[in-house]
This record gives sequence, structure tokens and C-alpha cells, in this order.
Amino acid sequence: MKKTIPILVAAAAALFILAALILGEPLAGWLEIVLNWAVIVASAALLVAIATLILTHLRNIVRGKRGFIFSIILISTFLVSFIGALVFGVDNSAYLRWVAAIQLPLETSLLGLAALVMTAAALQIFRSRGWSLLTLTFGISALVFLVISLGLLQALNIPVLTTVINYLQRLPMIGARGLLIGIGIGALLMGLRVVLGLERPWGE
Amino acid sequence: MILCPHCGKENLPQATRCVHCGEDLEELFRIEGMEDNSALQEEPDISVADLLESFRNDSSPKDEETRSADSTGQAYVSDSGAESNAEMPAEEEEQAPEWLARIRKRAQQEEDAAGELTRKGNSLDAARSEDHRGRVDEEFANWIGRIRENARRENLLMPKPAINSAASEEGVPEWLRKVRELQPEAEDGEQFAEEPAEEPAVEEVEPEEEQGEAAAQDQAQETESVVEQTSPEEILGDTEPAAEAVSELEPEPEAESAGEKAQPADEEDSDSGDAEELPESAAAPQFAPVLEELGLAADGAALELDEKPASSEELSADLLLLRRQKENAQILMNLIGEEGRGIPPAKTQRVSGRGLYRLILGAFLLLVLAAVLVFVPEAKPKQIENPAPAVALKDVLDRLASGDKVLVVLEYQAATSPELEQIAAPVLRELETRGAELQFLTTHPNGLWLADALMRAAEIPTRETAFLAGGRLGVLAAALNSEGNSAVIPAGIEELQKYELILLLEDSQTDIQNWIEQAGPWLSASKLGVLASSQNEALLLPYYDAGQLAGFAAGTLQGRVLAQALDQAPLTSAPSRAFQAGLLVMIAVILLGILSKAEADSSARHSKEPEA
Amino acid sequence: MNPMDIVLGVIGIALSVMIFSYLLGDNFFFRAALYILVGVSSGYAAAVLVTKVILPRLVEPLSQNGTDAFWLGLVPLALCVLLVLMLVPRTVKAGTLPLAFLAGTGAAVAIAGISRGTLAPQLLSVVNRFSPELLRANAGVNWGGIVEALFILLGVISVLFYFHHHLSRKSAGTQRPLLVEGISSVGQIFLGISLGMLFVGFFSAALTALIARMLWLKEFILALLAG
Amino acid sequence: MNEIITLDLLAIAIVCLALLSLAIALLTSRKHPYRNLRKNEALLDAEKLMHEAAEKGLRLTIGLGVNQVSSAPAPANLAGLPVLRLMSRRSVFNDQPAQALAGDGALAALGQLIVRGKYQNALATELFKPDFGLLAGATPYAYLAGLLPEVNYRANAGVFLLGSQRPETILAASLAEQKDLPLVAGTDDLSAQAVLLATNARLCLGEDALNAGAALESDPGAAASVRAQDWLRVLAVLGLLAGAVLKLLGVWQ
Repeated sequence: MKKTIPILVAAAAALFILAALILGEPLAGWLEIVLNWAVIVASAALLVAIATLILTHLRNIVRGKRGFIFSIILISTFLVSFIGALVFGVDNSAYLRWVAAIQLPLETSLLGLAALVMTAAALQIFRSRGWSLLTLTFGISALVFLVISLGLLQALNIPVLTTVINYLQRLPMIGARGLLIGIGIGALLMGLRVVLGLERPWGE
Repeated sequence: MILCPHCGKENLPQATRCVHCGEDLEELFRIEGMEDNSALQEEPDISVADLLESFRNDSSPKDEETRSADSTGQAYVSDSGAESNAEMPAEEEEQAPEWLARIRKRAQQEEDAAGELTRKGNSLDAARSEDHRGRVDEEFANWIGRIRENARRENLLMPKPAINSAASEEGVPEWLRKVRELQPEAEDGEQFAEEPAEEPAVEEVEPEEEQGEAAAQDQAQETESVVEQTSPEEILGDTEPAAEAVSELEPEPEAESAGEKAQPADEEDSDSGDAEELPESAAAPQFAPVLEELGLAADGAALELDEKPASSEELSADLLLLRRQKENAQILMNLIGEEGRGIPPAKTQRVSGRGLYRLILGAFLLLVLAAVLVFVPEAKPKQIENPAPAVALKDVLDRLASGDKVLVVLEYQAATSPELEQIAAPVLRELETRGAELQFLTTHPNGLWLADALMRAAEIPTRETAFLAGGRLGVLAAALNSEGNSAVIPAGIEELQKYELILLLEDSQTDIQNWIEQAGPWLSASKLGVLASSQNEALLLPYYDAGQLAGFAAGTLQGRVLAQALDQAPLTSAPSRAFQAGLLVMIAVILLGILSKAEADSSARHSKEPEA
Repeated sequence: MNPMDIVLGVIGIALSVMIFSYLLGDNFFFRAALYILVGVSSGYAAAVLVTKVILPRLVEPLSQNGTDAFWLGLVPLALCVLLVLMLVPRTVKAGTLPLAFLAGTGAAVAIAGISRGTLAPQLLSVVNRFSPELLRANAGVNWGGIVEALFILLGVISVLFYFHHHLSRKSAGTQRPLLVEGISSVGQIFLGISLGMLFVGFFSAALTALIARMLWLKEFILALLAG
Repeated sequence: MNEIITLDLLAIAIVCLALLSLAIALLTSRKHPYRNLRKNEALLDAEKLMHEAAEKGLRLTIGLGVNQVSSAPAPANLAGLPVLRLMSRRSVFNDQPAQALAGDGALAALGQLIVRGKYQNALATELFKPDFGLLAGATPYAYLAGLLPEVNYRANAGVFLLGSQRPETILAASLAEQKDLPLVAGTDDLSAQAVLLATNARLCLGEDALNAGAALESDPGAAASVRAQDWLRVLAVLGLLAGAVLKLLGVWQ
């Protein structure tokens, strides 16, 4: 019995939302309420997960486990940004400037670091993957789109060249569409398994 | 690591079954065989054959026949070395001093106990001509060197406290009883007479390259202080019996109490670098009696050897043997120290080469970009034509009139904010000048402060940004919100149908698909215009082709052309020269990758051809 | 340049250098920068959720005693209490019910979105390229249009078959049918083209971020020197 | 308006066909659910990795991917859970238990529930710690920042990145490559697939990332879902061909 209750709750929520989306107006009000509940519960799940993260690092500090210095850094920055938001308010511009001054350089530098790491990875593509139809077209396609991204060919303003470039820029649509349809079918069937109780992400 | 004889792959020395092919590794594990091989490594330059040769020359011709008979006999005899000793002629023993006889006896036992591989080496020597012997020795020495290296690396690994499932009922572990069966009770102590190791055990502890934490440094200082106390003379002088010298060098047991050992998570350390811990040997003193029984801690033999110095030639041979036995004792001590512990995790080797070429290529790209940013002046933007989706978006923007409502949705991360600001700022400036009514909405917490930065970059008056929580749930609720007063929708955001254009600023596939899948079906003519990061261009093409988007512009190049088409100046922070230089570096690297792969293939083909 | 800007600028430079020190190998400063990012973003996200979701949409309705909003607010309250019990190791299992509710909701919204927002329009758009006008265009048959439509149709079909799972019984479950293998090798070409563009797209985005960071550094230093 | 009705009807038809093919696949392949199905090599390596980790007393790290803030998990976000299920069942009595990291609250909670369930099934609940299923960060880049130190953990046997990963996880893939750690990756994000193709990660392209349960032979329902996917694929291709002909001939306006 304990195992079937979660399955019934998941199936009930899913079937109600699908019915409300198909029937439209009569259930629109209730659908909004259920969506509101889901947003509140998802927000609470994130808060609980953040609390678990903080408790874990607190335990590391108390136990003096290796790497507890980083736990101190994490907890102190968390407290500063969380208490600062509650004291000054989340929309306070001075507080937002401090958050931006820390997050922006860190995230931009991480993405910039990804560019440097991709340069090194690009050298090894063929050594690690070997020659295959996929890797060969991947390499040639990457070279072609790098040249197009330079913008030098477009600047020549040669009509034929521009037409070829426009056509090349639409060519990846075919592979992307096939990928989207394939992944869509896979995700659709996984969603149906969750609704039917075949896939129970919460455990057994 | 021991090499599996069946598939040739590496396995842990203590492994009884090869991880890779599952074959049994029983015969490689025999204590006797392992000991002698490691003992022989002490002198890589003096090969086994020379050593044995030197003993043969010392002894009289009569021994020659007996030994050669023995050696051929032994090749097929199982490893019981004891019987071959009994055949030694008695007179030969009386002439030589007692201690030298004992060394020779030991040398013979070394030879008998050399285990299957050495015997094969000897039978190979007998079968081959003189010129092949050097190569065989060399391979043999290398192989032993590898085993020695592995044994040393095993010594360094941090032992993981594990649930002790290997202890038998009476507390004597299974494998220790096996060791005893291999050594008959009646053995006298000298065979394992022990000398303290020439190099103190501490030396094997590689100083950590990155001693970040205080705990690791204390441990290192502790072991260094022990090394200083044991001065080289003391070690070389062999005044201390082996067991005490070794136990003195052993580190104090870890601060962890026994209780904590049961919690594997405590061992979890997310520290950087490869902090080595000395092997826990809190149990060493309890094993002194066992070592006594096994003859490891026999003090007398060690002292005895000291008192009668032999001639320099024999002395060096003797020291060779003493050092070899020292290794034996050290390995056995480590095995005993490991008793009841799970297989220590093999330290994941840091392959140094890969970080280097990443550093070189990364530094090269940084240098090129810095040089272009500093020295190369910015180019005058040229008139080029945008692809169709961007042209379609411009037409939609052109159709907007004063007072039209436009919902600007920010769903990008701080990392891609420079790119999105370069694309969106000119468009927002154009909409503001047209008198369109802009409303800002975000589904990310960071969107609240990114919106302020975007408005400052676009030089438009800042206004409040609404936060729509719930991701795809919030977007669906906003799309279904026909009366405009929903609990899920933030105040001020109206029914989506009332907006002329919903301008999405995106850098992630999930967020783009949310608006297309959850809001798109509920909006009549497609009102979704997208300004996206260049990473999403290929994703947006099928949706635009299917008529689900009014238009889109992706990447700084299309953003700049769109700004020109709208007669808006692109942001000053949009250098195109540096961007082009970066793309050229990537083109060069990919071409280099193709060439190096082709070259590697051709050299592989050449190396195969001569053999075939 | 006011003092606040200078302080924030120096913090930005320090954090950027700590991140780029990764090129020299993983080190203490790189790790510290990562933990700072996790700490600040978690604290800020938690504050936004508390002030913009939990307080206005959970606590506030519960303060309006006896109203519909109050009774309706009891359901998410119960689910949230069950989630909070997950903080205690022994009662982790209490979170099963709220998470089942979330999984069911997410699945339903995704099923509707994927089928109506991606699968149907994408399949239909492949077919919509074919129309009778292609055959009865006044200047004769519009071969260009027909070839392009067929090219897209066959391309999408070949990419779909690249992921086909069934193995042929004839090959005793070792290989896919020959027809499928043939079509999927054509699909590899189209896949390679799309993945190539996606690779360049992300590299361009990362390069733009790198250039923006270096440019900001250059301008900040020039501004500092200018005083 | 005609277009929207067609899309709605086509969407409902697709869902009904999917339900039908899933039901048929469940009924027809009950005895041998995994027979004659292609399995992705990347996920086959996952099995060997789990054995090796247990044998060597090392740890496995799995990144479950990101999701939108305060949103319900979509099916694509759940792609890593079947691997976590198998991995945590195998590592209950290992020297080092598996470590799961998520970029979303609901995913982190689901990870904890799964690991706790496995310890309970093995009657070793006292060994369970909430740390085994942790939130790495609340935003995508914070998730990456929380993931990198765990990839760099000293005694890792391998790293799994399954679920909705973003392209910046190439930093984690590059770190794993530098430390010579085997990496198994699978995501529904197209950019991330392209970027991970440039590394030496064992990659599940496209929908293979969503079928881990079938490849690991740990979930008969997943195997039935893979069969149903193939039938839907064939139906879609036949539908495309028939639609093209009908449209060309003007039968279907």
C-alpha cells in the first residue's frame, strides 16, 4: 500500500492536468491552482536541498574533515548573500550590485575558460574519436561555420556566394529537426511511463 | 600493479582475480616468488646471472656439478627449497668462516626460492648462446623494477578503514595462516635476519606536491621530524634491530577514532591534489611476537654480522644481500600492516601531459586576443545581409507602432550576459524610440539584476522586472491566464495574447522550448521573437521553419547586422576583430588536429608494413 | 571612478584571475572561487524564492483564516512539511509524496508541450513543403522546390533511423537490418553538419564572454590609470 | 485556425499512438524484454565501471543535470536516475558509496530518495547519509561550480553526466579527461551533445541518453519504451512519406 500511494498521486496529478489542458475552460481555474501548488512545492524542494547542502558543509567544518576550509567559504558567502537579501530586500539596487559584482565575473570567466578548454579539446577530436562519417562531417561542418561566422565572405557581397552561405546556414536545420523529433519521442514515452507508474523516479 | 598473465592488463598486487578478464591470479600471489623478485631489484645494474655467476666462481668445481644438477632438477621441483640445502657437502662449510657459510647458504636458498620465473630465466640462459643473455637479463630486471615500483606505490596509498570481513574466527587472518604454512615451523631465525632499511621507510612517502591543508602539513612535519631523529649513521650502523627501527618510523595512528572508521563518508575528502597518508600501522607492536616467530626481528643475527667485517669485495656482496632482506622484511611488515583492511584505493594517476597542451593552447588564445584588443583598431562595420530569420524579425519590429505592448523576457545566465546585451541593447533602444511599451519579465532569480544591467547598457529608463516562478509551469500558467488576475502570474503582467510581441532573450535550449511548447500553442499568430546566444542558432532553425517563431537573431554577428538594419549603433563593447582572431585560432587548431591524426595514422601504417 | 566601483572592480579582477588559474592546474584559489559562486548564488536564489514565492503564495493565504485561499493553501503546506522532514536522515522517505506530485505534474506538462509544441509542428512542417503548386507552377514544374522538399524529408528520415534500436533476428541480435544501417549512415552526415554548427555556436558564445571579460579588464585598468 | 486544429488533433493522435505502442511493447516482450535491442556502448561501459569501482574501492560520481528554478522535473531531467539506482544498489557495501549531484532541488531530493531506498533494501539504513544525494548549486553555473571539485575527488573511478546537462559541462569533461577518468555523458541539450562530442567522453547521442534503464537491463519498462520508440519512429516515417504524397497530389489541403 505504501508503494502505490505515490504512484496514484503522480497519476492523479498528471491525468488532471492533461484533462484540464484538453477540456480547457471548465477546469482552467483548478488547473491554475494545481500549477500554483506545484510551483510552491518545487520552490520548497530547492530550499530543502540548499539547507541539506549547508548542513553537510557545517558537518564537514565541525568534524574538521579535509577540505573544511572550502566549506567555511561556502557557508560564509551563503549567509552574507541570504541575510543581506532579507535585510536590504531582494530588489535593493545596492545589494544587487554586490551580487552582480561577484556572480558576473565568476560566471563570465567560467564561460571564457570553456573557450580555452574547447581549443585544446578541438585538437584531440580526431585522435580520440578516430575517423568516422560522423566525426568527419562534424569537423568539416565546424570549419565551414567558423569561416561563415568570421563574416568576411558576407562582406564581399557576391550574390552567388551569399546565396550559398544562406543555404549552408539552413542545412543544419535537417539534423536538428531529426534530433528534436527523436528526443521528443523518447521524452514523451518517458513521461507516459511516469504517468502510468512504470517509471517511479522517487525510488523503487 | 601485477600484470595478468592471461590478458596482460594491470591488476592490484593483492588481487586474486583479474578485474579485466576474470582469470585466476593465484600463482602470481605466492609470497616466496614475490619476495625474491623484489629483493633482486636492489641492484638493477648487477644482473641476476652475474650474481649467481660470482657465487659459482667462489665455490669449488664440485659444487658446480651439484648446483647444475640442482638447478636443472629444481626447474621442475615445486618450490620447496629446503631439500636442496641438505645436499651441500659438509667439509666446504667448515673451511669458510661461519658467517660466510651462512650467507652462501642463504644465497643458495635465494636461488632455490627464486621462484618459477627466475628458474625459467636460468633455463633460458642454459639453452641460449652468450649474446642473448644480456637482453633477457635486461628485460627481467625491468620487469622486476616494475614490480618493485608497484610494491613501493602500494606502500604509499592511504589505507581505507574497511569492515574487516577477512579475519577468521580465532582472529588470525586467512592470508597470514597461508604465509605460515609456506614457512615450515622448524625454520631457524637467520634466514630472515633483518637489517634496518638503508633508506628509511619515510623516504618512500613522496612529499605532497600541493599541501593545501594544515592537517596534511602536520602529518608531513611529524614524519620529517622522525627522519631527522634517525640519522643516516644510525641507519647504516645497523645498531637498531629492524622491528624497532621500522616501528619508530611508522606514523602515529590517524586521529580518527575507531568509531568513525565505520562511516565511509568521513573518509570522503574533496581536497585537491594527491595527499598521501602514511600506512596506518597502529597494529605493528602487536605483531612483534609474530615477527619473532617468522624470524624477522632476530637481533642477534644482525649484530653478529657487524662485528666481523669481511674483505671489501665480499662486504659489498654481503651488503647487497642485507639490503635485499631488508626489502623482504619491509614488504612483509606492510602486508601485516594491511591486515584486515580493504584493498587500498589505487591512486588515480595524474597524466601530466594533457594539462600541458591545454595550458599552451589556452595561453596562446589569450595572447592572440589580448594582442588584438590592445594593438588592432576596431574595423568599420560593413554592410552585409542577414539570414532570413533575422530579416523576418526586423520586419516584425518595423511593424510595431507607438503604444504597442512588448513583453521582454530575460532567460539568460550572467555568463552570456555580455553577448545578449550586445544583441538586445540596440533592439530595445529602437523599441523605446518607437514609443513601444516595454514590460520586463524573468523566470530566473539572476534575471532581476541582469535586467538592470541590460537597461543601463541600452540606455533606456530602468523599470521594475517581474519574476515569474515555476519555469515551464509558470509559462503554462501565464499562457492560460485569460482573465489576467492569476495567483501564479506576478502583478502587472497581462494576458499574453494582448502583447504585440514577446521578445525572448535566451541562452538555453530548455527555456526556448518552454516558451515554444507551453506558450506557443495558446498564442494565435506567432508572437514569439527570439534574440539568442549563438549556441542556440541550430536549435531555432527547425522552429522558425515550422512557423513557430516570428523571427530570431542569434549571435553577435547577426545582432550587429540587425542593429545596422534598425539604424542603431552597436555597443562599443562589441569588438569584432578580436572575435575574428579567436575564430581563426580555432580554425587553425581543428586543421592541426586533422593533420596530426592523419600523420599518426600514416606512421602507424608504416610501422606495421615492415613486419608484414 | 567612485571608491565603490574601484572596490567592486578589484573584486571582479581577483575572482577572474582565480578562475583562469585553472589553466595552471586545479589549485586552492580556483576551488575557492567555485565555492564562492555556489555560496552566493544559493543564498540569493533562496532569498528570491522565500520573498517571491513562499511568503506571498504559501504563508499569506494561510493568514486569511477561513477563506477559500486558506483551505486551498493547506495542501501545499502539508506537502512542504513532508519535504522539510527530508532534512532528518531517518525521515527522508517522507518526501516521496510531494516528489511524486511534482514528477506527475512535470510529466503531464511535458507530454502536452512535447506533442503539441515540438512533434506535431515539426512533422507537419516537413509535409507542408509539398504542395500541388510545385507541380503546376506557371513556369513548369518547380524542380528546385521539389528537390529541396525531398532533400529535407529524406534527411529527417535518415537522422531518425540513426537511433533505431531493433536488431535484426537474422543476425542473431548482433546487427541492425541492412536497410536501417544504410539509411543511418546518411543520417550521420546530417547529424555531423548540425553538431558542427552547434559546436561553433557555443565556441562563439564562450569566445564573446572571454573577450568581454578581457575588454572589461582593459577598460578598468585604463580608468584606474586615468584616476 | 485550420492549422491549429490540425496540430491539436495530430498531437492527440501522437500521444494515443505512443500509449498504444507502449502497451503492445509491454505485453509482447514480457518474457525477454531486452532481447534484440541495440545498446549504447557508453552505457555498457557503465556496467564495467561499476564493477571496477567496487573492486578497487573507489567512488563513482554522477551529475544529474540542471532544471529551471522552482520547476517540476521534466522527463529529460530524469534520465540519470536509472543509472543512479543501479549504481547506488551496487555501492552500498563498497569502500566508498556513489555520490550524486544535482542542479535542482527536486532532482537532489529524488537522488536522496533513491539512494536511501537502496540502503533500506540492503538493510543498511544506518550507513545512509543525506550527503550521498546533494544539490551542487541552485543555478546552472553554480551546478558546474559544485560539480568540478567532486570530479577532481582523489579516489574517483569514473564520472557520469546524465540528464539535462548544459554545454559548459565541457569543463567537467576536460577535467575528467586530464585525470584520465572515464566519463559517460548523455543529455537532451543539442549544444551540449556537440561540445561533448569534441571530448573523449563516452557519449549517448540523441534519445539514447533517455534509455539508460534499457541499456543497463535494469528496467523492463524502459526496454518496452525503447521498442515503442522504434515503432513510433517507423509510423512517423510512413506518415511523412504518405503526407508528402497526399500533399503533392493535392488530396490533403
